[in-house]
Amino acid sequence: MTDAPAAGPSSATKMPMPGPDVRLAAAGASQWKDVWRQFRTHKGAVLGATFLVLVTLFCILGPWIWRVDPGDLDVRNKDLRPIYHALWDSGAKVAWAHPLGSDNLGRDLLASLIAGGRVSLAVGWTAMLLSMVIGTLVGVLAGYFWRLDGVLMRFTDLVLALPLLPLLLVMMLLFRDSLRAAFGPEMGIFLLIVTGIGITSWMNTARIVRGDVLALKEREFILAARSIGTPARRMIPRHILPNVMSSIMVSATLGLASAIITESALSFLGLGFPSDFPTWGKLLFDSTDRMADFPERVIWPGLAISLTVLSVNYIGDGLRDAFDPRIRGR
Amino acid sequence: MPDGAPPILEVRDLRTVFRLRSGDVHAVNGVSFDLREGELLGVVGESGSGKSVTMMSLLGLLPSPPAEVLGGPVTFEGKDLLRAGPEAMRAVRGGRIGFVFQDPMTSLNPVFTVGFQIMEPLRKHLGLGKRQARARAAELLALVGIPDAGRRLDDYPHQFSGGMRQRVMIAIALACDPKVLIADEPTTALDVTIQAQIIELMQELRQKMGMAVIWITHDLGVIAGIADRVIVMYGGQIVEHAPVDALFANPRHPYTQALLTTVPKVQGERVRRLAVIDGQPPILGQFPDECTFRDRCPYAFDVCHRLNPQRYPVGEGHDAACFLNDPGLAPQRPVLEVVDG
Amino acid sequence: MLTFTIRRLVLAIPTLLFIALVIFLLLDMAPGDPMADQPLTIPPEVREEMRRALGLDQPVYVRFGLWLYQFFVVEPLVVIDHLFGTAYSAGQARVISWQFKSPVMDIIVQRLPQTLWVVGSAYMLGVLIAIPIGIVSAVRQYSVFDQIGTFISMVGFSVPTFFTGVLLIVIFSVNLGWFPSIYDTQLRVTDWSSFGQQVRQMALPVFVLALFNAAQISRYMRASMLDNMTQDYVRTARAKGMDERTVVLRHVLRNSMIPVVTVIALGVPSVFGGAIITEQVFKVNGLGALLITAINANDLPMVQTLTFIFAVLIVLFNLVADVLYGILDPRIRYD
Amino acid sequence: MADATRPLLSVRDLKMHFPITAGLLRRRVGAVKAVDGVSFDILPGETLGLVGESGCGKSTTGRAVLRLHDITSGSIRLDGTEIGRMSQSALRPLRPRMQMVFQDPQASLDPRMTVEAIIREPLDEHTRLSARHKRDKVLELMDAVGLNRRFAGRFPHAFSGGQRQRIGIARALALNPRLVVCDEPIAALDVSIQAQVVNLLEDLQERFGLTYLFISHDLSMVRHIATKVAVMYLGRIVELQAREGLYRDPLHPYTRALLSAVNEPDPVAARSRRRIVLRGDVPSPANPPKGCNFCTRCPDVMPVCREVDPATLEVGPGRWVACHLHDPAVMRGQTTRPFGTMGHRGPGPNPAPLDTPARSAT
Amino acid sequence: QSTTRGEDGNLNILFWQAVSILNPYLSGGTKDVEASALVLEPLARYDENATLIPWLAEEIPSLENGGVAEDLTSITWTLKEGIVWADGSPVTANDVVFTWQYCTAEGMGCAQEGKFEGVTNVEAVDDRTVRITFGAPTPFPWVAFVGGQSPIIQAAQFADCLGAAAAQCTEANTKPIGTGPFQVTEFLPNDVISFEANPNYRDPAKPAFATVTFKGGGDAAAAARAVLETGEFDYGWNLLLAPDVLASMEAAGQGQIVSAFGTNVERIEVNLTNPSPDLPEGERSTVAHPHPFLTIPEVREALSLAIDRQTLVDVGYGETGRPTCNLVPAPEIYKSDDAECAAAYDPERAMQLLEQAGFTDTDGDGVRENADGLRLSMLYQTSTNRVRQDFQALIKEWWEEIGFEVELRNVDAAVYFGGDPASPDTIEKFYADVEMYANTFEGTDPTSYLAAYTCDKIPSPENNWQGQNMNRVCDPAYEEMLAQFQGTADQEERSRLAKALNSYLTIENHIIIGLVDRGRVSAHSNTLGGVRLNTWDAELWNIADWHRLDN
Ligand SMILES: Nc1ncnc2c1ncn2[C@@H]1O[C@H](COP(=O)(O)OP(=O)(O)OP(=O)(O)O)[C@@H](O)[C@H]1O
Ligand SMILES: Nc1ncnc2c1ncn2[C@@H]1O[C@H](COP(=O)(O)OP(=O)(O)OP(=O)(O)O)[C@@H](O)[C@H]1O
Ligand SMILES: [Mg+2]
Ligand SMILES: [Mg+2]
Repeated sequence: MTDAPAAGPSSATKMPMPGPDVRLAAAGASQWKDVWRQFRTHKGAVLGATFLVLVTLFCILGPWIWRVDPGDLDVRNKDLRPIYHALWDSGAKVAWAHPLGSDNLGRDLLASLIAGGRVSLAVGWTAMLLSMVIGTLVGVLAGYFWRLDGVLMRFTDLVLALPLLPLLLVMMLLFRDSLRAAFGPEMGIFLLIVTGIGITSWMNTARIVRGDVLALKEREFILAARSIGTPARRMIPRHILPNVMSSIMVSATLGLASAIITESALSFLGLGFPSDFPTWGKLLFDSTDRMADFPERVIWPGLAISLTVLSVNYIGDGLRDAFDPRIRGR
Repeated sequence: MPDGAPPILEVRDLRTVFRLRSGDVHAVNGVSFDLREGELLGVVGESGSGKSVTMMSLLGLLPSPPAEVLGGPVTFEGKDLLRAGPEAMRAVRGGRIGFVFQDPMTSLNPVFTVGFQIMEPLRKHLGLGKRQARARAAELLALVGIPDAGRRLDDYPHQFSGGMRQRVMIAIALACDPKVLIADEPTTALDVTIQAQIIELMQELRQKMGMAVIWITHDLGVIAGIADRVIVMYGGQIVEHAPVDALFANPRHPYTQALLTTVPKVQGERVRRLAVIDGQPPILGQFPDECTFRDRCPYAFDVCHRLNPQRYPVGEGHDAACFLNDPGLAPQRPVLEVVDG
Repeated sequence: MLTFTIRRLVLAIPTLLFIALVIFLLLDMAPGDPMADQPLTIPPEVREEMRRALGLDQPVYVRFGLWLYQFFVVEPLVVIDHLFGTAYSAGQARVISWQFKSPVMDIIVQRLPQTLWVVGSAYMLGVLIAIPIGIVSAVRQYSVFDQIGTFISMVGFSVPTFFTGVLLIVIFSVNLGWFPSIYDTQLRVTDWSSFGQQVRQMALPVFVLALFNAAQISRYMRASMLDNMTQDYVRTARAKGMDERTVVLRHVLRNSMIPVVTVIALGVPSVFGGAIITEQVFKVNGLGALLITAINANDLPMVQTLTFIFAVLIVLFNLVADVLYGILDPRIRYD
Repeated sequence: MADATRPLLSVRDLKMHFPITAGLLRRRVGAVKAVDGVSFDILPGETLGLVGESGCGKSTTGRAVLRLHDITSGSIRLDGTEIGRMSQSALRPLRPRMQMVFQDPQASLDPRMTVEAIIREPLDEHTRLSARHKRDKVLELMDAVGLNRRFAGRFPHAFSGGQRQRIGIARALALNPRLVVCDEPIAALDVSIQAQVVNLLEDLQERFGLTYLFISHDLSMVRHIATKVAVMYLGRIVELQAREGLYRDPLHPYTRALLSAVNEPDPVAARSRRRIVLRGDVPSPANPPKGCNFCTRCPDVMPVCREVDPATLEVGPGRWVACHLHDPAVMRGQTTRPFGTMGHRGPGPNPAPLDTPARSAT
Repeated sequence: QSTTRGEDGNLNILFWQAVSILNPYLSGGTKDVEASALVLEPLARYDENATLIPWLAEEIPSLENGGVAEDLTSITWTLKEGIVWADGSPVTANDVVFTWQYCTAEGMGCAQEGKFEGVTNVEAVDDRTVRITFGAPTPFPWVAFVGGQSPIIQAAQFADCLGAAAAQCTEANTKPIGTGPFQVTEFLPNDVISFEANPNYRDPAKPAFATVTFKGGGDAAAAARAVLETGEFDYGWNLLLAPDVLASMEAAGQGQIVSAFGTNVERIEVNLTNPSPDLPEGERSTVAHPHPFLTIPEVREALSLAIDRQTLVDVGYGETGRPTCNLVPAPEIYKSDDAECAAAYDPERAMQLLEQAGFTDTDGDGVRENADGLRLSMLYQTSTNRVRQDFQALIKEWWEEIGFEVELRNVDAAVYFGGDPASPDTIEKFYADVEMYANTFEGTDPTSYLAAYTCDKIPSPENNWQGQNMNRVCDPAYEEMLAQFQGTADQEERSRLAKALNSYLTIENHIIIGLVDRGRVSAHSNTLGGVRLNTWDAELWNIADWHRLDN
């Protein structure tokens, strides 16, 4: 066996090989490190990830730093303008107790933004995870077992045609009390909404994953595993799932964004969380009537939603590039 | 043999670098050669040795960024192609120089008919009208041996077999009677019997149309059958250049020699064990200052690790970039045995 | 191709029947009652009586059977009668909306024009904006244009339309007074001035929706273009001496459009679904508004019929997308 | 090791047809006859080379032999056991005896698994070794195929083509198979690397007493590695001979055409050589021509070829050919001399005991 | 004042709840009743001062003029002379009789059947005279054919629409022929209705507008914007918006807000039965299980005392609302004096009351419990509506200050008011401890309104959750008083009893905690004249008098 390791120390020093073919790069480089290295070169993605981490930290740690209860009504201090407003309008009603101002019932906008962000992000993440799980499951089963394909794809059509609102109403009717008993009122409604969004948004993922699996099934390494005698129940977790991961990740980033948006649309339609339970979408919706007089009340939540969605999208772009061997290194 | 014919294409010190986010890749490092009228110049070398990039650099076909073509000049019909404007370059491409690519399966646009794709350069370069172009396209298809050519113009590429698609590619390349045809591994993707058909076709066409051909391949067997002169590339450089007989009879670069021994034969004595070249071809992160073959070379000695050899002339129209051929260094090194091809 | 289409259509029938059943059961289970918007002063016995008049006392399967019969037999007969002046449907009960006490189909037909005008032209405009943006972003990948395009399309995608809509109204209707904030569904386009009026009243809702659609489609377009730009045949086209315009706009574009066209086709049913929020904000009162008010009023026949038509469109446009793929891509031949 | 004269693998009349369906009800309207009646034996320790053009059914044969497809008909006996009709689950315990090396070293390795996990997968499936034992075994295998142990934790994309192919070979060897089907294991490799892999396969065969079914379209490589060679054309084996016989004295016109098309790296020989250039393309296996499959391209075609399908005859010990030219019964009835351009090349003694009357007439 | 019919051109009206039908007998929805007022007219109406005025009738029948029988069992109406339908045919007593038959026909599901409760017969005495007979003495007989809910329809047009066929008469239901100032030219359900002046309207000088465009859809804010800010519409209906929002819109100067008070009260209903989900289904919120702490009067009073009604008004209604404790806030003769109660915001006193009742916060978690460990924890539900959610937030805060624990829930209005026995979220099921909504009674007579709080009107599984006694009040004393009230025709006595009944439920026992007397709010453009906002009848009752100013 004469094939000396190609990346022997001597050649490595003289021929650093940073080419598109990273095959000879640093020893032990795992694929994930590689993806990460690639991801880092995508400026937008890194910015997006940084923003997302910051926003998440802001929402998680916020209540410990800004210790105002978002539900606190301070009617005497209602309709305050944000502090910075005093810069150009010295007559504005401002107070340091409410740096971003307060709403018509005197609730603190900053505290509401933090609390709303927690809910919006939690809804986004959980609904997205749920929809990914369902989408992947359906996609993988439909793609891998051709007998299930027809049935599952028709099922996908069915769900596509289902109207979300009556579905949510039915779910509320059927499960609200038991969920409330089991998880408490807020968690219960949270679970309902998340489930509602989750089970009505997995269809695209399922289609994409199915396509990927169909293509994957033709790949030789699947054949190789079959020639070893690997049964389907191990084939899927071992070979199929890891290889559709990149598609799933990319559609996950979009899923997160659209879950946040769907939640805000639900607020518009009057479904969704109890009124004392702010979310970014609801803050935005509740303030549209007063946006001419109090633009800050729409700008902050609107900005929070947009920037989160934008950063998540950039992360998706970055991930796609990082996972795509063809673009690697470009 | 067009031995003394004047060169129509002269390439001097061509360099191509890919500037990637992860660093540079030096794909072509100072390549010089020329092509004479009517001859067939074979280019061999293993995968990644820079054969395709060299040829595409000539015509500006590389995506830029990341590719950057340096050096030159590349003189064709008195013009420096590297410094010609985009319009002039387009007139050369497809008009004066035809290109045939390796993979006939993907090199044709799947959504346009074959006829349309042949007519495109005809209308662009020769300014033919629709009717004329169509008639000429049918002629071309017939020329490359596709039966029932007139009717098949309206077929899509996927309705053709691999061999036929490659013929279509050739027809496109020949459409405007080019002076030079560059064929980048035109038969590698094809079956042996089909490969034989294409080679025969090319030879026939060359006789008929009298153009010069650059034929890229990694199959020495193909070269042996058709080429007049051969260039051997390694690591983005020309390591050996010789008339075909001289190359096979008397290879002067260790790489060429090794290459000739690794391939088993269908005739003659069956070797008990195949000779191998250990190691991998290099990918160059910088312009090589030392011999690129040194790590795989059984004869490598100290100079090889310090300097990049120039091309030493070793015979009539024959040179090799190896210090073993440097008379000045000769005493210090092991004797280069001439391996029998 | 024809047999493929027919086969898919035939297979679609049981699927759709099943979908109809599921929707029916779902709606039946949904809480709420068509009496919701009646004043609380109406005595309970009267309410009960009103419910009975709607047939709500019948068991589910009877109501579903009746709906099926009315939808698949009576309504087509009505269409035939309407076209040929016959009277096959005379005396047959049609699908009657509970809140309007008039045939569901008539109302849907009434609502269709404004939905098609507004949502449809927003979709088309979105596509028309998206494609060039996608092309340019791909050709100049990572350029300033690409970055800005990405940013704008993402903002368009992420800001809820209930906000953009109101924002535009405040700016363009209230402050500038350029466009009306309320859509006049009775406006008939007869001459240039009424056409101008129509354009003016469509401007805001169409813009809001087009921004949203363009955001998504331009992303697809860009990705598809990028995929194709690295293909071998592009190099061939360049080697033939084609100029960049031809290469991009003829060779790459044609191939990139294949997946994008199917994506566009798959999005068409959403045009008919209307845009619930935008329609409400601008009072366009198209199918989206119809659906949402019907849901709120628990008008089961209306919701059932609308969602079922939507399901039919989804299944149909799935098929259209597949067929288009076959037409656009000569490599695909069904059967 | 079992009796060296009893075939390890014995294939009889193997057929693998892929159905073509059409119409409203997806009725079956035809079949791609990818493999259409193939028979051969491989003795233990032998290498059978299977050559032919793209699409002629080589890979399908290889896969069918390992029962990666559910075969249409025929018999496959592995070491005396009939596996042609076994269910996949019944087959599972037999899998360790037969393994496969694939054409594309890139595609046949799961890009998301480390080398160690790839080589360990067969062990996970079929043995109950402890994790330590498995790891030892993996490292041993890496040694055996010449991979540095340090690379066990790397992913396939970090390797060169040749190294990847070694990983694939190590995986195939993990369960000590008797039979290894190599499906064009070198086709995707560079010339300078091909030799490395072929040498490795030869060494391993010697060391572990492996039996190979070596699929390739490279006649020169097959000549190097195989002891017996079968030539396939459009789903059939048209000729099967020991290596020496085939290369010295090819019987079937197709084999001769193939051999003549090989480019020898020798410009002098190349100039004097006469190629037999076949016209046209291989017909579609969904719609093979009537009579002999090769009749559309055969330089020596006779009227009977377009009518009657030639039988596979043993024209000498271990020399099988399916061609009317070698069928005494047919040739006797033939009035005109069929050997148009072909002529009998070289005086080489024909080892067949019964020479055909046609031949003796030359 | 205009003098010529149709000289003022087009009138644009915006109803954000769109009109779905123009037949009040098939839909009791306010928006539908309002719109039909342009076309269909009753025999008599209330004006904006709650005075009954004759409309199609010559005069209001009374005991004095003999129109009402002495024994209170019949009433006789006489039509005005020469009234014709929009198609030119005369209106006769038969049309009135037919209207009654129409609404009471079998299988009809008439939304206004309540209007004919107790009516045993309607007969045409002659062409212009109808007599309505009651089964029992009826002290307040001016119900049938009075007000926008029970107008007269044309017998000829609806002849084939009796009973179950009613819903199929699309043409009649959307383009009824009426006697009103306008007639329908185009009807797009839930979208737009176009009207034109009725050529046969009895006053030749009216209406001033030639056409009316009646647009629907959107939300209150958008409607307010279209009238007050962009001036696209002349009249916007029911603009339930926060006062500051309305005020800032009005500042744009295009239009003005009009409001008037009626009988609409936003209130909190206290559940006297136990809604606990731990109880088996069928027993939740039934009289079998009294509420653990809301049955204690001190607790209820504490709840009422902890509410700052003036703040609620400021936040939610501004000028268009006023604090109240009453269930019946108007008319003046029936209104209890609630000034003290409405102004009493006294958390200290509330806490005292809770202490008295034995509730103290022993474990320091901010929530009071009594000796048995019973925590003052409540679920507070209402419909989804921005103002209501603001109220919820405020009241929750106040209640939590005095030691309650409050969980909020808002339910989609379609479900909440839907009355679907299958849904757990209806106001009737009342699976919550307190719930908030607004209700009103029609006309000026609160009899049937107050009659709701009897034992037999308690919604329960037995009556399929029908009934309007949401609080599950069941007190013989109350019912006795009610019976007295129903049997008296004497105005003084009626007034006294009505106040007593009202006070029993509210000021005395705090079973119903009144919050805000909600005025009706609409807006019209500065160029529209003649609007007299009427809360006792249809808002558009006098549209025949509307006209364009300063053209
Ligand atoms: N678009 C590109 N971007 C980056 N690097 C490239 C690109 N194209 C080629 N290269 C690099 O340039 C070098 C030479 O490639 P080239 O294609 O010329 O090889 P070749 O001799 O034609 O090989 P083959 O026989 O495989 O065609 C290789 O290292 C390759 O990785
Ligand atoms: N799963 C399948 N379904 C239908 N047809 C198939 C399938 N697999 C292979 N075929 C067809 O069977 C024929 C033989 O294919 P096979 O892959 O065995 O050829 P091969 O000789 O291995 O060719 P290559 O050298 O290109 O690998 C081809 O025409 C192919 O299209
Ligand atoms: Mg190349
Ligand atoms: Mg194969």
